[in-house]
Amino acid sequence: MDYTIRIGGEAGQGLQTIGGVLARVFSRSSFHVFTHQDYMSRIRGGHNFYQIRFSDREVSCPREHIDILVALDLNTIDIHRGALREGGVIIYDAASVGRVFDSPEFVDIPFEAIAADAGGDRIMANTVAVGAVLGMLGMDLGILEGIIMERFKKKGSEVTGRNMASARAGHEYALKVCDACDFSVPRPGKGPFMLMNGNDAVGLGALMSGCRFYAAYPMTPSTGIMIFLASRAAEHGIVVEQAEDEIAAINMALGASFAGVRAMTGSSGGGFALMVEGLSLAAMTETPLVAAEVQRPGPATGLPTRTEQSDLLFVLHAGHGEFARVVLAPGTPEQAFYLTNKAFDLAEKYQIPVLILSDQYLADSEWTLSGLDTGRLRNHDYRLRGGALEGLAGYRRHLLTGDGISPMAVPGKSVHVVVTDSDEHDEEGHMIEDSETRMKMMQKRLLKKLPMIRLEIRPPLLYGSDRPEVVITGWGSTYGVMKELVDMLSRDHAIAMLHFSEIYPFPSTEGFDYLGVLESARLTVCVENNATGQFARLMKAETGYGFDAHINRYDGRPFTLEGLAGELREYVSRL
Amino acid sequence: MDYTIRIGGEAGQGLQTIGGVLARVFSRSSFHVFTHQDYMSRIRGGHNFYQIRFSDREVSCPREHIDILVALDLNTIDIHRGALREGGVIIYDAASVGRVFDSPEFVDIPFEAIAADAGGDRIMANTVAVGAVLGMLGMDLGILEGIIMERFKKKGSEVTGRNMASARAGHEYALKVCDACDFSVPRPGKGPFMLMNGNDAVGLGALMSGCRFYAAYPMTPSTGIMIFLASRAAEHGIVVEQAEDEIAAINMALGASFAGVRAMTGSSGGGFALMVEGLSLAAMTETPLVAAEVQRPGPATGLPTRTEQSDLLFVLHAGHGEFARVVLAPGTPEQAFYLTNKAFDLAEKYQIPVLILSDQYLADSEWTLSGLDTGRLRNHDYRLRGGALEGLAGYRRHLLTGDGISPMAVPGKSVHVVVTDSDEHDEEGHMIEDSETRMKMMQKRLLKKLPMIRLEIRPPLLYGSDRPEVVITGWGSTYGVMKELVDMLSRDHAIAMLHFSEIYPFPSTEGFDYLGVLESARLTVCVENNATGQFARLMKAETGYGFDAHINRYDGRPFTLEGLAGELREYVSRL
Amino acid sequence: MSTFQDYEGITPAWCPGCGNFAILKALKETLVGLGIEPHGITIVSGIGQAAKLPHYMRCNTFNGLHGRTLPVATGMRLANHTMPVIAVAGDGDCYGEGGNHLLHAVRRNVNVKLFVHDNQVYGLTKGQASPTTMEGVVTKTQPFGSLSEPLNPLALAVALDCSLVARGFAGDTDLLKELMKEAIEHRGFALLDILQPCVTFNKVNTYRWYSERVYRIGDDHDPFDRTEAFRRALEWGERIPTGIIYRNTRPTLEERIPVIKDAPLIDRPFSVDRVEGELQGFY
Amino acid sequence: MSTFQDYEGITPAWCPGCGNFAILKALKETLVGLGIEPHGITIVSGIGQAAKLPHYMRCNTFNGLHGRTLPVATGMRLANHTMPVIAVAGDGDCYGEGGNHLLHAVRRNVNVKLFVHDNQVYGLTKGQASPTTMEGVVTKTQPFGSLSEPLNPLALAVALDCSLVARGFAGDTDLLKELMKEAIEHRGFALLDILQPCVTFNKVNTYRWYSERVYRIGDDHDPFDRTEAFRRALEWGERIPTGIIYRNTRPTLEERIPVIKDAPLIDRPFSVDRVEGELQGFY
Ligand SMILES: Cc1ncc(C[n+]2csc(CCOP(=O)(O)OP(=O)(O)O)c2C)c(N)n1
Ligand SMILES: Cc1ncc(C[n+]2csc(CCOP(=O)(O)OP(=O)(O)O)c2C)c(N)n1
Ligand code: SF4
Ligand code: SF4
Ligand SMILES: [Mg+2]
Ligand SMILES: [Mg+2]
Repeated sequence: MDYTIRIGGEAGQGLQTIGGVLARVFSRSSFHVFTHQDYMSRIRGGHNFYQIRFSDREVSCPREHIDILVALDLNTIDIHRGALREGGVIIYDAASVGRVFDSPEFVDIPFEAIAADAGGDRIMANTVAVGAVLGMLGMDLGILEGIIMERFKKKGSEVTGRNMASARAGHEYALKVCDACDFSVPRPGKGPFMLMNGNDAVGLGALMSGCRFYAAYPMTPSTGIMIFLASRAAEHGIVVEQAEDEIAAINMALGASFAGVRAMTGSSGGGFALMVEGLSLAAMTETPLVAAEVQRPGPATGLPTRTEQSDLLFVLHAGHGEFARVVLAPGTPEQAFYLTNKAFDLAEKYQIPVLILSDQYLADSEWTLSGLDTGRLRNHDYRLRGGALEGLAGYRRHLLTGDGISPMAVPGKSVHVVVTDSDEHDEEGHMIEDSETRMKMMQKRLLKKLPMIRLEIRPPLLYGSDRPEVVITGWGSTYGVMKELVDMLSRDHAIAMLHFSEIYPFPSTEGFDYLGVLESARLTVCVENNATGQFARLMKAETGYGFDAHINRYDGRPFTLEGLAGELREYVSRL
Repeated sequence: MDYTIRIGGEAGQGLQTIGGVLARVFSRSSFHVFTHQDYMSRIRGGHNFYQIRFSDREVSCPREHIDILVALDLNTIDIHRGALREGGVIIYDAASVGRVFDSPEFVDIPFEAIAADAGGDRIMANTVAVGAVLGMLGMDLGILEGIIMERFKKKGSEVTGRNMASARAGHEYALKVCDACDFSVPRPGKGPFMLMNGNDAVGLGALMSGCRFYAAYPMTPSTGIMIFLASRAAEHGIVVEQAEDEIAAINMALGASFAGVRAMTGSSGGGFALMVEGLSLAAMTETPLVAAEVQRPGPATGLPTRTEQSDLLFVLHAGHGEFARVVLAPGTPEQAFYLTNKAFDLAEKYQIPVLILSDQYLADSEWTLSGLDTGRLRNHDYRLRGGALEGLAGYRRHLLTGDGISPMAVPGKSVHVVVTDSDEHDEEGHMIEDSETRMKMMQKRLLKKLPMIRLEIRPPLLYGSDRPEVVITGWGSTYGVMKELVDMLSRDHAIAMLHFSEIYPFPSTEGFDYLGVLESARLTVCVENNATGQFARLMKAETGYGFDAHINRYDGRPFTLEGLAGELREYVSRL
Repeated sequence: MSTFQDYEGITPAWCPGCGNFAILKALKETLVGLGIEPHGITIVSGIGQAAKLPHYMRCNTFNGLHGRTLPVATGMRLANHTMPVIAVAGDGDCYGEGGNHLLHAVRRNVNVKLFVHDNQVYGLTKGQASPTTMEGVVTKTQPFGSLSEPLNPLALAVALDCSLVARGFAGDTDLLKELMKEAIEHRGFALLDILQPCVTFNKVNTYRWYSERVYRIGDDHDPFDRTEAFRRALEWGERIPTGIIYRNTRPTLEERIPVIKDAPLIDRPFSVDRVEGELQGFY
Repeated sequence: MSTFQDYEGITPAWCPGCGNFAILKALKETLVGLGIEPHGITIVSGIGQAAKLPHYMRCNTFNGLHGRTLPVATGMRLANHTMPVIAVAGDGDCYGEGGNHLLHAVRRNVNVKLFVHDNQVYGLTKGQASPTTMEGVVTKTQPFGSLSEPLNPLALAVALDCSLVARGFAGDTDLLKELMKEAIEHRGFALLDILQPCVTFNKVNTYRWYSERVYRIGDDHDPFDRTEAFRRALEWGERIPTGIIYRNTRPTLEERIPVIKDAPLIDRPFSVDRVEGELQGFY
């Protein structure tokens, strides 16, 4: 069983509410869920949709065919009708969309009228819709009722009651009118699951890594991270500061980090572009910093609410001068959670900037997870404070040590002074100009640290055949669609996915000879959500390896399973 | 004959004046001259030097050994004494440095006392020094007198007269005390030469390409370009605007360019970092832009007055999203002049940002040139104005054409409106979100233009043996030192230099199979003034070719001929 | 002569009821009233709901980056000071991200007209506090309420000796049109801050809230008196003045640059011959 | 207790006679006078001659980027509001490159003390006009003279309701020390603009020029009166007021954030156990 529900309508009609609640009902019902969103850069009107795929097996990407279309306006019907699979159903409120459709796939459910009958207003029409979808699927209302109770607790029993009534009325109505519906929803085994999107996963990862300070300037699609942390600020003691611009944001984070706490910033490409000088500052002053870059299609403002993987090489080379950095590109919310923790750990351990490269697709997609293991988190405090500091006879912030890592003291926690400088400096942190000190500091910051950091980087993940003839390679948010593609094609082909989520320093082949895997395959394809194949270029620069073929998408939309399968088959068929 | 004069002292003592005047005397005397500067990031005190090499043959880099050291303070003697070649001379004013040296290489010339005798003040002591150096070299004073006349014309005949007298007194004194000097300065043939540094060459190139607007924020070592253009503003009708920050600078340049003039900005790494978002804007709006990035050692503030080639990959990937750009990296002032013109031509022809990558070493080094050929300049006006516009029935700024280049109208010069947008847009310039238009625009801006631009890029220069066993490869400002190295070693080895000055789009091998040259050599070495070998990495990504060896210098100083020769010999000796 | 229809653009994507509609209409009417034709004016904007405005009309447009409106406008004026340039910005755009440019555009007194749609909120990014958000307003990124004192753009502009300083209100389009006209006809930089209800995200400063407070500045106010102007600019809360707060007669940047005295840069012909003499200086 | 020697740093690379020496000395003496120890204070600076100051003394130092002093200082204070933070900047640094941060640091009223060495010129980059350069001053990049109206930092700060606004002069170190002390002891953001002769590049605003004009503000001035403060801030030219121009008692940013009420962030222990409960919300 593998169903897709698409809810379409205008911005402001409450698609996210309907979709969000439905997705939660499914995840609590122990189904695997994958949701994603397609929205315009506007607040009201236009056309948006929210899509939910749920199944009793793992799902990790959207499909093109829809089983149930919930159409909140006429436009939705026009645009998405063609994607309905045979036997699928379109539910709509004829009265409110202003037209009646006769074809058998249409089911008219008067959301607004039902809501009104149940004593509710227009907003509750959305609750009616949720109830109706569950009714059509033959699912009962228990879990939804629980969710309604939680959500409306604060608003009092009357509102809760009216929502309950609306849900029930929608449910009943659907059961009544849709006896032709042929959905069969089994009761799956394990669960319930967590349901989480990429932005929340980064936020949660930061929270669970002891992040104490987050400064940012709002920018779609990265704002969710800030909102997550702000919503937890009071309870867990985090300061979330909305900066006047992105330059301020990164510099505030550096100030906080220097002062002694774990600090982070985040933005999308255009905002990150403004942080580039600050990134170089982090490196020069050896101030730990975590920065999330949630990509959207560029150049410039581009398509602000859509997706692309087009900032990889930018982020990799951002900042003047040469310095060590780490770039992590999670493929799933689960990876986003653990890699955010890794980002904080590496940033502090090596006193470097670490970048988390996400994108709108990952940021706004929800996945089900069977759980998160906090035991896997690394939360070591690498700073010198209290006791550790007292013993020191002298202290130099940029002491030259064997491994290039200097002791990092918290200012004010001892009689020592902590000095750093954006100019080239000596061990004490004071500006210098001589050749010898310069070289020592470059060796320390860059040439010594980088090989050590490289040892921390995990190799790419090989999924599928372990002696594959066909290898599809990708990074970041294409993980899910590539994985399902492997599942789909593995009956007919020895196929595997090679997925990179820890990108720089580029993983060595020592632990796992992934180059060997590529070289012994008959067809290797690099799949990227960009126009120029940036990862492929990086691979070439790092290893000299060139892929046989490239599949690129750069229209601002994510790959779909069917679309990607179609493109890959063209190459495979030529083998 | 090949002499090196080094003038050392504190900031503020007038090294640049002494050095500048001497260099000009030599270039007017038809010698080949190469000067460079080594200065600290301070206004007074510390230690700086100015070095002049002059010869009857071409010179293009500094040497380590000095023939004449002009020591304006004690410190200079301490630091540079060791670099004096046997038979060399140190001239100093024992009274003002406060110590007398007995060794035979020391020649005490009481600059200040002589100046005072000649009716001059402390500043004229520098004129005495210039006269003295010329005296020691056995050169006459005619040319110097001409220069003094020009320089002090505005200050009146009295000042001119006292300077003349000072120069003569210094000259006489030196002739008198230094009869042991064994300098022999022949009278060379061709000349006089032009004498020009890299910053002025870029400025002159801009001026001669019809640049009408330059906006920048001061930043060493790029400020010279702004100063050059500002000094010509009134005469040639250029507006030079000092912006409040670099973000404003690039956006002002874009505003001016959109309005219809050739516009430019410039900075060094840290300032350029702030322009990164604007660069992406230039690309998205297809607004022609030329930007100079005059590198200095990073990260962050780094070594503000020193040199490095460490921003190549940064500049190449700067900006979010994917777009076409050109990166040019001149190796000499002459190249800087012609490439600046090429930058303006390409920027306007393809409506893209073009970057000129220079560095402190090139910016502040003066070279002699036998002349500049304005006939080689390309100055086509690609904009639609007046007549061309009137005929148009309709006008769309981002019209989809066969080659991706849309007609670029000057706003206000017809009844048509000119519209552009940093969002993805349609042909008219209005924001869109649909997949199809997005793809067409990406194809237009990036995928169609880039291959065309690549055809404009000239292959690297091969200098030396045309079937070399040893190839040293480099880019930008290492040109001169590599060239002399080839000259130096070519008696014993089949050696050549491969120099890249047009770096991106990466030159194709069609016209000149430079990869073939590299592959058939026994030793290939990539020489870079940075720590990580950025060009070598680019070469790998573009061609898959990896060099046999790398010579890198990253202490903020340029390569010297002797230093580089030493390092290369180590590799060559192992052949 | 132009007509309202000449200024017809693509369909606005603003929320129904948004204060931006009234501002858009007022602007079109003002331009028609002044007899300006679409190709005879350029609008520069950044990113935000306000910044979408030029798409919803028809004229030369450079819709650039968030916060970078004024430098682009400045570059335009220096290249071609015969083209009137209006900069349209949001409060976040102009007082937040672009704050530095505002300071220096005012100092330069470049002849640009800045119309700020001041809805006291970040509209396009869904409701975060902007520099003009009132203290205490809770949002998803200001969980403890906005903690900063709101920026007073008028007081700021007076302190910078801005050449024309005014406030309009989207609910009083007659005055708004007058102010737009004044600004466009004024010689020098003009800041027109326009109170603009955001019906979706700003639940505090609603049409009603503004309507109950705004009043038109009377004839008793002398806009040339800087200290008085400052005092007036500080008024906010129970009563909010609209109209012209401050003005002076400083020369514009464009007037001061000798290079463009005779003709704008765009009309200055170029040929290498004219500059060839510069080579001589290097010998 | 600290001594002057405790604050001994590396040898200044400033020009002989530079006004910065007096400011440095005044600052050291003020800190000693206040009994603050080097490890008990942090100086943040940017890039410029002024910004080199912390190297010439001894204390916690973050010498960051040109123009970015205040955001770094803000981050520090939010992480550890038990550590006093002084931001030292040049006029270019703070009113040019960093202008936007000034606006918003003042609005936040973060408890940072901003000391601006205002030499009315870009010193370190060799003499270009700065935002406070007087009109008409010719430099290599202002061939027609500086064409912008100089920024009046005090009027600007008053307009932003800055919690303490003062002007000092490097030639009057007694007053300067008093003002530094006032600023450090003040609860809230303080802007202290210090007139600092640049003997190398500023040939207009010399020691003498300043000395002939500055006067100490008398007791008759009520620094709590904002309009009066504005009027006083506008005074420039024949007479230049020094002393405290304006002050108010706004609460600081740090006081308003409930999260750091009990202890600074740096003292807040972390363990995963405390946050583990958050996982539940995702089921
Ligand atoms: C550099 C950069 N940072 C952030 C954004 C995201 N962004 C777009 S509009 C906006 C703020 C909108 O507020 P305002 O300027 O007040 O305009 P409004 O939508 O309220 O009219 C932001 C933060 C961006 N586009 N670019
Ligand atoms: C981003 C950036 N832009 C430009 C510079 C170059 N720069 C260094 S100091 C300075 C200005 C110095 O003037 P000011 O801030 O007034 O300090 P002063 O030297 O006069 O004390 C400039 C432009 C820089 N370091 N970084
Ligand atoms: S969000 Fe607010 S400002 Fe934006 S269009 Fe809607 S009502 Fe207008
Ligand atoms: S240049 Fe001016 S500000 Fe800088 S040290 Fe010299 S005198 Fe002081
Ligand atoms: Mg707004
Ligand atoms: Mg200054």
